[in-house]
Amino acid sequence: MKEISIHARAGQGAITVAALLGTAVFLEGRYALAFPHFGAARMGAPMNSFVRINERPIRIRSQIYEPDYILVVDSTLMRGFNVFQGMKKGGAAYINQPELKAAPVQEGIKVYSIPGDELSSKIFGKPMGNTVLLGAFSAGSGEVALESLEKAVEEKFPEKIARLNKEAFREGHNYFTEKYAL
Amino acid sequence: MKEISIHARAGQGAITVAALLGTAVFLEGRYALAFPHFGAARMGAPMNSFVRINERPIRIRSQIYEPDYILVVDSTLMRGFNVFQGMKKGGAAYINQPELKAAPVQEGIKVYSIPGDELSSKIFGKPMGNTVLLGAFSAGSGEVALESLEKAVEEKFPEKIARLNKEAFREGHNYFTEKYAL
Amino acid sequence: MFVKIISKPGTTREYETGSWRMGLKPKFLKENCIGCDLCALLCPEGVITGGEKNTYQTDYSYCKGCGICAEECPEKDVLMVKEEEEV
Amino acid sequence: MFVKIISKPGTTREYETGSWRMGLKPKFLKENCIGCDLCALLCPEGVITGGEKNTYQTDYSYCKGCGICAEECPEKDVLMVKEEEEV
Amino acid sequence: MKHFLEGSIAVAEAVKLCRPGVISAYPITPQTHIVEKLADFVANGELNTEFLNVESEHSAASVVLGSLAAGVRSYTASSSQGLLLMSEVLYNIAGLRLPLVITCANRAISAPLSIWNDQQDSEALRDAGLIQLYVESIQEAVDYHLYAFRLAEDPRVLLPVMVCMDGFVLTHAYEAVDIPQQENVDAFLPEFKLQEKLDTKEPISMGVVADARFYMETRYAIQETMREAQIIMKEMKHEFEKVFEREIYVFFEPYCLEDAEKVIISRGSVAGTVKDVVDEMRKEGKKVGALKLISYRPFPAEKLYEALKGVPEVAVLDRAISLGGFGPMYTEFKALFQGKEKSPKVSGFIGGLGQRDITKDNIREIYEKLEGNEVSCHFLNLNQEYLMQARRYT
Amino acid sequence: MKHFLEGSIAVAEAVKLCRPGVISAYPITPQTHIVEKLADFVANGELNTEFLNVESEHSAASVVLGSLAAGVRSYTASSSQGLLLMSEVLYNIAGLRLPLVITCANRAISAPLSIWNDQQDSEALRDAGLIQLYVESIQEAVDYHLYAFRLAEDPRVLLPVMVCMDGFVLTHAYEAVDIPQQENVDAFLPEFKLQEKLDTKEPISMGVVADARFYMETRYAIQETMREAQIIMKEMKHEFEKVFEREIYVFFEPYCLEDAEKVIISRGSVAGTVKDVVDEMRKEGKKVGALKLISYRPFPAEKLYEALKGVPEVAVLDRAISLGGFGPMYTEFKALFQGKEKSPKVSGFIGGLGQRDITKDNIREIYEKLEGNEVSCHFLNLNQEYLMQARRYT
Amino acid sequence: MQDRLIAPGHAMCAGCGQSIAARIVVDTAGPDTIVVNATGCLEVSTSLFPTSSWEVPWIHSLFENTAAVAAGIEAALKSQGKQEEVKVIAQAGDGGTADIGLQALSGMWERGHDVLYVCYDNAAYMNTGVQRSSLTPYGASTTTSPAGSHSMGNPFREKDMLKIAAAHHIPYAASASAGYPRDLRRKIKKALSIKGPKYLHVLVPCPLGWRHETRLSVKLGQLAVKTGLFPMVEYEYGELTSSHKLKEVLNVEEYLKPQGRFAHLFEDSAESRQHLKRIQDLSDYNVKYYGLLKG
Amino acid sequence: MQDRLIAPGHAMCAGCGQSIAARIVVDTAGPDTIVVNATGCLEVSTSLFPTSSWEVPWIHSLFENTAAVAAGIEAALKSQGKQEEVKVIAQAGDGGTADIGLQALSGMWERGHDVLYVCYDNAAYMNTGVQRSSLTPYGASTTTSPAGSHSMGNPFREKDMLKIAAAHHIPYAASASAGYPRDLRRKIKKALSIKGPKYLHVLVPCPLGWRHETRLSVKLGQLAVKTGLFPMVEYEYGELTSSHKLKEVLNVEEYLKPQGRFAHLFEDSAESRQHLKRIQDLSDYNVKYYGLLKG
Ligand SMILES: Cc1ncc(C[n+]2csc(CCOP(=O)(O)OP(=O)(O)O)c2C)c(N)n1
Ligand SMILES: Cc1ncc(C[n+]2csc(CCOP(=O)(O)OP(=O)(O)O)c2C)c(N)n1
Ligand code: SF4
Ligand code: SF4
Ligand code: SF4
Ligand code: SF4
Ligand code: SF4
Ligand code: SF4
Ligand SMILES: [Mg+2]
Ligand SMILES: [Mg+2]
Repeated sequence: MKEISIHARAGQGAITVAALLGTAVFLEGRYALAFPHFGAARMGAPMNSFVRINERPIRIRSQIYEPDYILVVDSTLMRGFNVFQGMKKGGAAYINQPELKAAPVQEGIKVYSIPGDELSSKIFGKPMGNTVLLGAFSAGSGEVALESLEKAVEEKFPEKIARLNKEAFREGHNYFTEKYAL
Repeated sequence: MKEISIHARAGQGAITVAALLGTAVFLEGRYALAFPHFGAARMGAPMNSFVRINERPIRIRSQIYEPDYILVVDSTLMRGFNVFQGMKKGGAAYINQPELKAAPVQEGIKVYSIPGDELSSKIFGKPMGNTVLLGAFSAGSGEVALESLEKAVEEKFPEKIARLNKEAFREGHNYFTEKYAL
Repeated sequence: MFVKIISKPGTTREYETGSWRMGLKPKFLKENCIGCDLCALLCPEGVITGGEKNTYQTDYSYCKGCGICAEECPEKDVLMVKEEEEV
Repeated sequence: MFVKIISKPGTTREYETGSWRMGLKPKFLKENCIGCDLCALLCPEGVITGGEKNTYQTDYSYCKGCGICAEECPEKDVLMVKEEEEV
Repeated sequence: MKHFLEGSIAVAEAVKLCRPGVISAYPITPQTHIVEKLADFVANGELNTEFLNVESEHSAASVVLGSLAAGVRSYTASSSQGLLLMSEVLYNIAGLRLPLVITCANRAISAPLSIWNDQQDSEALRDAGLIQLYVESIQEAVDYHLYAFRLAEDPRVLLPVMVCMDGFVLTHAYEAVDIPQQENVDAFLPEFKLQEKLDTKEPISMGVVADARFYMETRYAIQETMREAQIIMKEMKHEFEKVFEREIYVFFEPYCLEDAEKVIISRGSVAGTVKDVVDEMRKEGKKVGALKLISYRPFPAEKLYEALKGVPEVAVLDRAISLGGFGPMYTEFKALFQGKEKSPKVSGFIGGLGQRDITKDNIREIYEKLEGNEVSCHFLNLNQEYLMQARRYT
Repeated sequence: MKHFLEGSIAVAEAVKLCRPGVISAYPITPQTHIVEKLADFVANGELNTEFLNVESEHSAASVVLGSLAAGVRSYTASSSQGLLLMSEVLYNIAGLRLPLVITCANRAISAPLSIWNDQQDSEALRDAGLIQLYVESIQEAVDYHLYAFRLAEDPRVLLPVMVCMDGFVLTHAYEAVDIPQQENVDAFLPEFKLQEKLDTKEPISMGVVADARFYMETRYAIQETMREAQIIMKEMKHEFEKVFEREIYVFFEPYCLEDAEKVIISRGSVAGTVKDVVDEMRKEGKKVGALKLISYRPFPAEKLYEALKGVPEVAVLDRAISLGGFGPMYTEFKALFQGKEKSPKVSGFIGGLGQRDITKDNIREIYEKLEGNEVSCHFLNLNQEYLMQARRYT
Repeated sequence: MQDRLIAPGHAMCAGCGQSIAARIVVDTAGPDTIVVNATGCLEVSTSLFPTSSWEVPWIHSLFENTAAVAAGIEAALKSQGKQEEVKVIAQAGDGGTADIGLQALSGMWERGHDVLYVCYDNAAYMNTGVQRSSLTPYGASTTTSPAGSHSMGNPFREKDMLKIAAAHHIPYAASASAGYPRDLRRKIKKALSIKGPKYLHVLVPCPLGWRHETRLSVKLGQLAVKTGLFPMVEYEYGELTSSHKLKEVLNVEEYLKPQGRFAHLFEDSAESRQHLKRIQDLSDYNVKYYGLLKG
Repeated sequence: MQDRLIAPGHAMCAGCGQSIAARIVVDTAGPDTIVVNATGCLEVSTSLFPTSSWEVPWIHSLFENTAAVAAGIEAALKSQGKQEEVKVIAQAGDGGTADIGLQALSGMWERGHDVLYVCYDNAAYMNTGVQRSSLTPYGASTTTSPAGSHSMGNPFREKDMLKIAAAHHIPYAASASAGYPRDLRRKIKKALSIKGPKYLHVLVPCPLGWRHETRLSVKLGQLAVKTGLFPMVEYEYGELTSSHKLKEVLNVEEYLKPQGRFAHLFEDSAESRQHLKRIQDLSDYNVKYYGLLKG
């Protein structure tokens, strides 16, 4: 089982990201559980969401304390808050932040900066980095196929929005492949 | 233990009668429990109340099914309703009704007609037979002394009302003594 | 299991509340009645019936003796009388 | 046993909500300010302070960047600028 | 001094003696006489209190919540529907640790509508964090009200206390009762003082939000307090007895338990009938006994075990039922014995719902039934004829 | 067909498939998403129902009371404070024998305010005459809603059914769930029909007054129905499985019970964590097992005894507490074994109040604790530091 | 003669004004009516199992939820396509209406349900023994606002239910009295001819609670109107459209004197006189506000 | 500058109109004030244990009982002889006021408690995610009255809370807006100078629920007034005593357009136009009824 924690601000779609990722995994015939951190957050306040991925049905519903991956949708969250807390050794962090901007170094954890806002701005006309981030995650982790993410977004969203997001996935995927791939 | 059931119409003071009798017994240093039949009766509807008298503290709080005595404050209640139901053999009934008006005959039960309304009208200017009835009960049963009833009414009521009721007790007491006493 | 706890319509008729009267009952004189129907409209028990003038009457099985019919009859054609009185 | 479940006054100050700003922050130009106090009255966070004209400022530790001060300043003396910009 | 009083009047006298600063209630049978008498005291200058007639029980409870939070001794009373309607507020009061004293004039719950007595209503609040004391007689009603104020307000407790008295059976009955002197009550009950309250001199915030990091401890604290309260209750019993020169039980009353082979556990006014039957049957040479539970919350499990551990046959007589489960007291007594060294046969009886009378014969029936197989939920005094004709589906 | 859906959305889909004629609810976290989705269906013509936004939970429950009495299938949902506020109405609905289906998105009760999950709210209604089914997963949430309508409306039952699903943990989580076809649901769930209803063609009076002569039998009838319902539930399970080609448990789910020496009893979403731990510990060679209770009312005491009677050590994990007593489920399980031939050691644990997380480690802790002395009310995962600093009196 | 839809044998007190009004209401509505009744005198006295006085489908649920239950029934009728055939009447006492049931009623109004709501205002919680409600008039002695050495009875003026109803902009809101049965009948008919929420506030003298002779219930229902203390008016969509005019306004004492609940106001004291004066002021206000005087 | 009695660090959304109004209310009232807060955005966002934003004594009990808790506090102050020193303010959202808390509020008014009750009207249940309340305006899309193929959003007009308050004949009832902070401050001062129950209804734009840009919260608070949709008026003892006059009345679209909750009304369809027209009618009614136009 793999556990993913997604950090964002309320209103930035942390739960949408989790649901999309879960749906993609589900469409691959595997098992996923996506859930928000249960808080009463207002727009702008930090919040997070979680995804579990497994080859077998997932029964455990407690919170995630030791994620394998983290996705940080809003890098400003990292001021004063340790998003890496509890991460498994060997895990990976995908952070939406400008290219090469002081990617924080973490022992035993791979940290990838993905310029999601920049890349998405080109697509949506405004910074909405989370699907870019998912694309990168797909490329970097291999936990979910790009095609599955695309199918997921097709299922969940109206056509136009789906198209743009698919583009965003690809941007993220490509970026990661070009930038970090072995 | 002696058990008394008082029949009246809501508004005719069945519970006052029970409370007065109980108070009188209490003032004699004995034990009493007085309680209404628990119903949602409106003015004019039949209802009743109960008194238990004992030399020891009374703990039983169930209803009274087999009274030793009954006091019928309103004889019209007897149309279509058997006030004598369950009465103990050897018990006595005190009925507020015009003198000698067809006192119903009951096997093993002494039935006394007390013209409470007539006697009380003279005192109160209107028929309020229940204290007269209590006076007669005191005379007939010996369960409570006339003086105790008088003290009870003094304790419970303002002076003037107390005075009238004391008169009513006496009227009832005298009536019974003259009419029925051995 | 289910015990019925619904009541059938109009079944309070089994309680004959006429016994509630405390000494007085209405007497419909049927002399000056104009058939205005007011007594029937006002009777709290809804037991005054009639149609033509001088036909109004009550059902003593239910009449509680409130005296409203007598009080309100515009022709004073209803009187409250002692319970014992023949009507 | 009793666990405290009351809060002490004014203790939310420990949450520095300045981090909530999403890209923009107000800049008090202090050029045409007339000291009308409107921005201070309206700031939802209550963190704009000032007295004389051209003295108004906000506390960026809490300012959420809503833009109301800029929108409402009658003298257009407050601007919303990029977070990165020096103020 | 002793008087021959109606239960409700006696309770009103007791409450008056405790000098509440705010009283608020909403009328509901059979609670009405208590509150009416208090209104009367106020109208005649015998009691100096803010008396608020409000528009619902929800508000009655909320008013006293507010007045307690502002630091004033407060009182309310209700029954049945009213208690359910204010239940959200009562949980809240307990959670806020406010020392309300509330009288429950026990009454059945609708539908069908019943204004008559059983104990389903206070049962519905057994989780809420209220201390619940059940009384048998009018004297106990008076005594436990005095006791309740002191207990609720003890700084080690600070929980609402509900005094439960059977509707009609106690509220509307008259008997001799000793109403204590004001100076004794004043000696027993200290002035009202809350350490944490709404005070402009020392502002605090009450009724805050507790997320997953903090909520659970607040429940633990109440649960702990319920445990600790048992020590305090004992302490307070002695003080009560000293001041009022009258003995009281505070957890339960044992009756002929020593050598009893069959024991009926009951609660509230029916206990008197049980004791009468015990006396009768003892005369007949039968080794029967009884236990009257007074403190239902805290549930004094260990003390009860100690009292009952030698008894081979126990019957629990509930005047409420957890529909689809069992009698609530029955369940708790069963649980109490489970896994214990000495575990009697425990049978459950349901009686007196909607004020179906419980007679001496019924009590005898229970003692007799104890000889047969264990029963879990035997209804006393059912009208079989009505059941037969009314049974529609099977 | 399977979809990856949020729990609330899945429940809304299930309710929609049952074609209620009237829906009325009042918003409260975490129930909101269910009702919002239903509103959305109506706004988009996907569901033809009278959808009423009312001014309180008391009225939401009252609206569906009225619509049911008039003979129309009805639905509502609530949580926590809302459930308490409508509790008077829910007792009333049960007493009127109206087949409401209600979802409880389980949430803690204030004060302090907590919007987070535990099961104190539905516990507060365990006496009320509602059937209560607790679900573990989103799939179960869907299935038991379908099942609930059928069960409630069976003319042999006619009681409200409450489906309890953990707030947030289930209502706000996404997972794969099979949403059945409309024709299957139509095959499973007969048209709504009440024999006794408000109908000008055949006037009757509902909600009448029952005095001491009649009230008690109405409670007995509900209690009997709860017993009989267990037969019907089994029957209906088979029908469900036939129509939907999916197995369901209706009373409880046994997990590795056969040879288990230590068993944890739980309810709702935490059961999954327990099962995971069972698997892990089994791998380590430990003979552990689990039982997930689904039907809390009716409480299937005999069936549970049969399932558990060989087990030497049982832990009951409550996510609610009867303050001053014990965990409510714990009490009922203790009671269930008391006096039985085989009576395990039963320990009580309180966990997850106000959504304090229950982790796999906590579950292990429970299994381990079973080796020691019996505990009756052990709180899991308390923050000792907070307790120390916050403890003010002792 | 119309069918009588409330059977005799009910247990309302002799001379009860509420019995009079309720009978007129249901009889006028006719048999195609579902009645929802709040807890209270009328409900308790007409529905003791196994009997009922009601000849129409009738339901009682609780004290405070009458309007909401009625709304649910109306919704069900809509769902069944029967909303044109069947009328829904919700009825409650003053307590069930202006106090504990006000919120549900306000919600029902706001959502525009096609329900006629009737409030039988006997000015106190009678069923439970004459406790003060928010419709108890100023100065009346009740069991929870008793007159006494430190009290002149109820210290508050009544809630202005009709204005509150009108403030909801509902199609029809009117006041009526058991003293004017034909006016009452007219208003019921009018109300039932209108779609949407209707509110009828009926003053119903209560011999038990007001402590007057039973025969006077109708008279007092008139005197309340004639002294200006109870204006009979109609509002449509929030606007006042009619008021029952008076040739002359009687002194409030004519209304108060026959009632035991006001007896303390007639003790010879400055305080009593002051209270009487305040009651007269209320009448004066009404007369002026509603223009009650003819011509 | 006055003391600030709500500390920053609270969790209200950026640009929240309710934050603005609440701060003005408490700051104007000053430190000798006890505040009772209903459940809702303001409460949840300012009191997460172990913190609080409140510098004055503050209590939250439940969603629906705010007015009753305040009444209890007022009674306690009386009992302590502190009623002259300490003010009591009860505050709640539109849901806590006009829906679930209405009954307690009505009771508090009726009993004449010396409490200022403030309703922060953001026109929906915001704290729980933008569900319809009885103060949601006609046509607004919310999560429980969503616009859709079969729905044009909320089908009901708002409850007229101010009129309902006025119908209780309380000493002071007024409407105000976060768009007019100085007017709001004046009304608070005025209210607090009066003994007895006071009601202040404050319109507080909510960027989250209304779906407008955060910077526009104050603007929209003004536009609601300027389009005649939200009249700012004052009632004393039930009588209208003032209204905020307009030089011109803006077309309602100026108010509606910036708000996402009304977006569906601007789709090009006959139905949309008809709904817009109805909203304009509401404005016309207000302008006429309250005489909003200057001169
Ligand atoms: C929640 C709740 N609280 C209190 C009661 C008790 N109760 C029943 S009827 C009633 C008074 C009814 O007064 P009103 O509505 O004026 O009707 P009336 O009896 O005067 O006709 C009361 C207080 C109840 N049934 N339910
Ligand atoms: C009895 C009860 N029902 C429902 C809720 C859930 N709830 C809490 S706040 C809220 C909405 C508040 O809306 P409003 O009063 O308008 O205040 P806002 O959040 O919009 O400022 C709701 C529905 C509750 N806490 N209690
Ligand atoms: S006295 Fe009253 S009850 Fe009898 S007929 Fe006349 S009006 Fe009817
Ligand atoms: S009120 Fe008099 S006149 Fe009119 S119908 Fe009756 S008896 Fe005849
Ligand atoms: S942007 Fe908003 S929060 Fe920041 S200072 Fe301006 S008004 Fe205050
Ligand atoms: S609003 Fe503008 S002009 Fe007024 S004080 Fe603020 S910055 Fe100065
Ligand atoms: S108490 Fe009053 S309202 Fe009730 S039945 Fe008697 S007279 Fe009628
Ligand atoms: S949801 Fe609206 S009212 Fe609530 S804090 Fe956010 S902006 Fe303010
Ligand atoms: Mg009334
Ligand atoms: Mg709101």
